[in-house]
Amino acid sequence: MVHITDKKIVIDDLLAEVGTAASGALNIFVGTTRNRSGERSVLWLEYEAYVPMALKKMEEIEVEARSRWPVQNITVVHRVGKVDIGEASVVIAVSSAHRDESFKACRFIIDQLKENVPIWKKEHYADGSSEWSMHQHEQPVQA
Amino acid sequence: MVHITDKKIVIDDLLAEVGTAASGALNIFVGTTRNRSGERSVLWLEYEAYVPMALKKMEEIEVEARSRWPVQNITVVHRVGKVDIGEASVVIAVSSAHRDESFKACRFIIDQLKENVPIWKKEHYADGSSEWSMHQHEQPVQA
Amino acid sequence: MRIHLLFFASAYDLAGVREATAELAAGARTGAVRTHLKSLDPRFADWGDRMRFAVNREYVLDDQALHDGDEVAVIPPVSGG
Amino acid sequence: MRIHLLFFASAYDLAGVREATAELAAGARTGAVRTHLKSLDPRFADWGDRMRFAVNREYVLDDQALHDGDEVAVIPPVSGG
Repeated sequence: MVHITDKKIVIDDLLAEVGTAASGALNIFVGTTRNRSGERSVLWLEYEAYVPMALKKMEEIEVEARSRWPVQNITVVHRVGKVDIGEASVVIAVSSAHRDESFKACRFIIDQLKENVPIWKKEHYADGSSEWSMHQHEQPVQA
Repeated sequence: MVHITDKKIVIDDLLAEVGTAASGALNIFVGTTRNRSGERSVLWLEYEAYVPMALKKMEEIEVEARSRWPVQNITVVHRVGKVDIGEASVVIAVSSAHRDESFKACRFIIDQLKENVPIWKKEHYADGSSEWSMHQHEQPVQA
Repeated sequence: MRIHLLFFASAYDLAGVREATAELAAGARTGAVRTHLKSLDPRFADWGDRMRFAVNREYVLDDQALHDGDEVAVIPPVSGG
Repeated sequence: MRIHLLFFASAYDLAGVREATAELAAGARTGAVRTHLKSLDPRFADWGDRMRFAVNREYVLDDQALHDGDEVAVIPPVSGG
């Protein structure tokens, strides 16, 4: 299941959604907003999405992950709007019978999301200025 | 920080412990008790630990993970005593500036824990019998 | 033909609008949109190939044929996660 | 010399006690504990090398020299996680 929300992400609620009595492993990735960007002090973040396409790409990534690994439940939530420092901007939770699949599928989903889902982050700095993030992405790692 | 507890693990409490405003990534592995073991129906699980040595090995694993990857906070909690189906038996949370380290360190910790920490699981079956788990471990995967 | 343009994030900052229409010659491909944007503001060229286009919510290459009524989104380098 | 033995999980099921002491010849190594356990219950041999020993809370090989007062834990195949 994929979601885009302008509300604070409550991780416990997601775990209730993704956990099952049949799963033995659950891997969760939480992307949180940092108070530094390079040398600059960041006060808060703002996320914008091309919502219908972002949801479509997130669903495609979920389908692709399921075709690669025998996982049970997948939940992907991305925040939009203002996000305070230390809050979750994205949470991905993958349950599976064994741990290997949950790690690999979760990693695949965050890598794909950062490359291909039309969502943008704007950093608001302590000096009053702001900028859309143009950081070169980390290279996706094949686990 | 490493813990062994006979209380239900509250994931939100761990996240508060492990999250910082400086971390951008958090990877969490949750091992949950399954209702099946091979063909057998499992009613509940029981974990026993050689507590002082288990804590020592968990601490050594944390130190080793920190020497391999630049992570920020690490929390490892393992449950002992009776654990109901679907509950967490182990939770590992690793925060770091970037996602790659959090995934790799978390995976390393659960692989090492399953190989080397003196903790044992007993499965209690629907037919009234019970058995200490002797499953061959999954091979650790080098991510 | 007429296409419907969408601008997000830094592309919105350059365009000054979230939506616009553009008239393109019959048979135009996505590359023509790139040229059109550069004529609106040369800074649209700064991202080079890192500025992608989505036609009807799917990424396309510059040689993608466009059709009247297409929704063409200008996708600056994404930074979600 | 006298060592202090600890039994956990399935090793406890075989030994019937959580703790015991054992008298070993001076200069005995951990392998002597393996032999001692087999004499108590031959099923201790079933796990082969998968049954490990920890001396003073550290895994050791069978050629580890033991000392009077050592805490020797019998570690059946672990299954935490």
